[in-house]
Amino acid sequence: MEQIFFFIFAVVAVGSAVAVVAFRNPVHSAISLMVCFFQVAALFILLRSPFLAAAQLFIYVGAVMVLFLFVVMVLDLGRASFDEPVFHRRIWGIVVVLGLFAEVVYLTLKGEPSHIKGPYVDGAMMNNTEVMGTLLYTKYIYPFEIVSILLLLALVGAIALTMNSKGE
Amino acid sequence: MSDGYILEKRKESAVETFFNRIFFIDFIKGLSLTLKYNLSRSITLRYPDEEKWIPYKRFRGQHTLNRDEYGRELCVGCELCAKSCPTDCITVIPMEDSAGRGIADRVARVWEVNLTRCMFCGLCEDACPTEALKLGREYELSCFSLSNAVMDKDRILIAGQGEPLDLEATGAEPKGWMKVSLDSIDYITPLDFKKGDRVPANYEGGVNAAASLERTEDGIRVVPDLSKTKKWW
Amino acid sequence: MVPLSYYLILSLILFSVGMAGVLLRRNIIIVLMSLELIFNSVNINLVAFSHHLQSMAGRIFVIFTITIAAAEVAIGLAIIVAMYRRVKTVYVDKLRGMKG
Amino acid sequence: MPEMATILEVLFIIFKVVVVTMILFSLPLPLTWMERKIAAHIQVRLGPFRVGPHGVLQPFADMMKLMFKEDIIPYKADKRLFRIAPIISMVPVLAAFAVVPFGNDITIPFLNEEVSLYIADMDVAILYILAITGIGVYGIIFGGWASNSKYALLGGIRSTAQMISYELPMSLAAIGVVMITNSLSLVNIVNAQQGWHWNIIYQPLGFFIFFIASLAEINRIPFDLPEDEGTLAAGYHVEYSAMRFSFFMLTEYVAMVLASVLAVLLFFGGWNGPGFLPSIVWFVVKVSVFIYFFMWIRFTLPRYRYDQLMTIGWKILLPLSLFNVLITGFFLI
Repeated sequence: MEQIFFFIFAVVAVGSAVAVVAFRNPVHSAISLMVCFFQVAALFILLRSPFLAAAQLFIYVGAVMVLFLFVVMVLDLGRASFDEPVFHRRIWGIVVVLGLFAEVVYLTLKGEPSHIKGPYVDGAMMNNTEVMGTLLYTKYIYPFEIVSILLLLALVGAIALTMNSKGE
Repeated sequence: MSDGYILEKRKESAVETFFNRIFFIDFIKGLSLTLKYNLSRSITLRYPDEEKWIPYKRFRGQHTLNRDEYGRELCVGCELCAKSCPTDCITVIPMEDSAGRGIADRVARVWEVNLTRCMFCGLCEDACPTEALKLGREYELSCFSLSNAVMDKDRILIAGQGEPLDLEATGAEPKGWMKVSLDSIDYITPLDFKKGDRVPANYEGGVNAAASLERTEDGIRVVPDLSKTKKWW
Repeated sequence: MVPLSYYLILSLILFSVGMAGVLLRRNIIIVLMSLELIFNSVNINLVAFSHHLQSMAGRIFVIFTITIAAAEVAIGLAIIVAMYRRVKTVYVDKLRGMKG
Repeated sequence: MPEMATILEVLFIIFKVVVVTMILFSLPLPLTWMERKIAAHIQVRLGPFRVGPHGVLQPFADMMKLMFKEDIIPYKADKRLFRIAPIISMVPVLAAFAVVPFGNDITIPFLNEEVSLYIADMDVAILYILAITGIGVYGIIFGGWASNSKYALLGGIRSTAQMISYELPMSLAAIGVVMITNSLSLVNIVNAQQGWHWNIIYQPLGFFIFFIASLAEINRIPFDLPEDEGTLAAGYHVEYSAMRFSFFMLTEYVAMVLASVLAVLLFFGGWNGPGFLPSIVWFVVKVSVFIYFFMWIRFTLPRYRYDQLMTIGWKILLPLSLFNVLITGFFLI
């Protein structure tokens, strides 16, 4: 049962990921990326982390993609993107990607992850939102603080970058 | 509605402003006002299905030409109405008639008013020396053809072919307001004159009467029921 | 039950697609989107390992990754907007101002 | 072969999904009638009166009209996106009801089966609802962009900015509730409010912020700038007609119901109430009061200007909601 769901999500995720790269119109790419993020959120639920799924929806789908679309719509790139030049080093790009793909497939199939304890089965760990919160505020408090400062910096930086120098 | 207009706003102190901001006083005032209106009675008339507005006596609607108590035409064709009309919508052509049709030897051969131009100011009514011309209570004047908007004497002269009317029954005043003969009218009318149920001349009016919409072969009529009335506003 | 290697392969495919997008596409907005794809493939990896190794660390890392990705997108898009105002293009091969 | 109990459970879930979806799809019928009646009476009119007694059949007439009207797609529109945009905007609000509890568990008389009045009790229900309603904005963006019309595009962009701005204070206001009940699950939140310990008593500021932000999230007056008739014709759905248009309308009404439901669940004790009525009746009564309140506000207040909207969102509500979280934390410690 779970495998069927996994394959549905995986196939849609890969298809939409390919569509992101293949579509010429950035708006269509953005939609495909949104679909892909949805599938990843669904995969997170399959992996028993509903909090991450919600966060994925919240941040990626709810905020990041809206930001993308906003920029695309404000700059009006939707129609102007059909004259994208063909890059003469495209062949090298494909070679690099395929090489990387082959290498990691080899490593994944050959290698064996150590200390696999199997998936969680008990109910206490299924609802792991509370565990995660506790960990985040005890063991990982310093990274947490650093990340929040980083977010603040990004906020200020984004505003500073997009504001005109005259201040209006 | 007692709340009226605030002509001059009282200067608020800073504390009051702060208080108002914090507790959304203006917001609550607005909400309570709309709630009051929500609970109050609606002013919409369900015209023409169920209700009809009966105007006051003083209402200036469509013209009527009246007769005296013996059925003689009061109009003497003096053309004062046509002269006084600011929009020039009245045409009067007088004639001699000594057969006793009118109260004098002179009667109107043609008396026409063009209701598309008329603005119902009532100056003609004031000018009339014999009180023949009255602006009645008729206000449903829509018609299918513009030619119907020109009212001639046949359509606005009150009926009563010579014989005196029963003044006690109709409660009519000695001069005028007897019975309107509107047989040839094809516009939408509230009063079914054929049936004879009409608003009496001395009826005070200013009420909202129950009415029914009747579809007949002649057209649509809104017939009021004067026994079921209520004050409106 | 879905084995770990399925997740790894899926994440690998997504990673390669994202990589291809970065290398092949010239539209800088789509390059940025491809970067997001790569982030996501890494996230899948982290959560899958966290699930199978019964350790919360992977999931905590995903939270950090998502946060950093959000910050990165905000800054990246701000740069794109600022750049578009100056040079009126979004194609990376036209941006050779640093090349001398 | 799965056990009988499992099959029964799955059947119950499917049954509940079908029932909830049917209710949600039919809700706009009474709600449009209600809204028009309330609008009329606030403006001292009568409202719909001709189709059926007091116009109760008017929504059905409107529905028939919308069904049989021609579905016009503008010539230069992005056809695919134009077609799916209403559905994108409709699905998230419907999906959000998957985790909404409607009442205490009830026992079905003949089967003797305990049935819970929610489809799923999710561990992160509030987060899920906030996240998935955030997706609804895509329908509006795509609808606005794909129409290839400047009014629609402006409406879409405004709506995007508005919804992103107000999602923050709304979430932070909800976090106050989460802090005092120690759970993200809506069932637990409601159960923590038993015995008149409604959260409105402990979180009045949070409720105000939540309410104002949800008004903005569901694009209702005084924050209905995306469909500002005065400046934008009709905003993002100006090019839509027939059923696609009615999907947008349906979304709006269901979103209003969702906002009322959330306000009741988070701040007004959910289905808790004096025991003489079943829990679900209390829930419906409270939600209806909120829906009336939304409509009442709509016909009381004028529309804000765009800069005022942003000022309220970022300079007033966001600091206030952070302050609310701060005091809540202070009192908890």
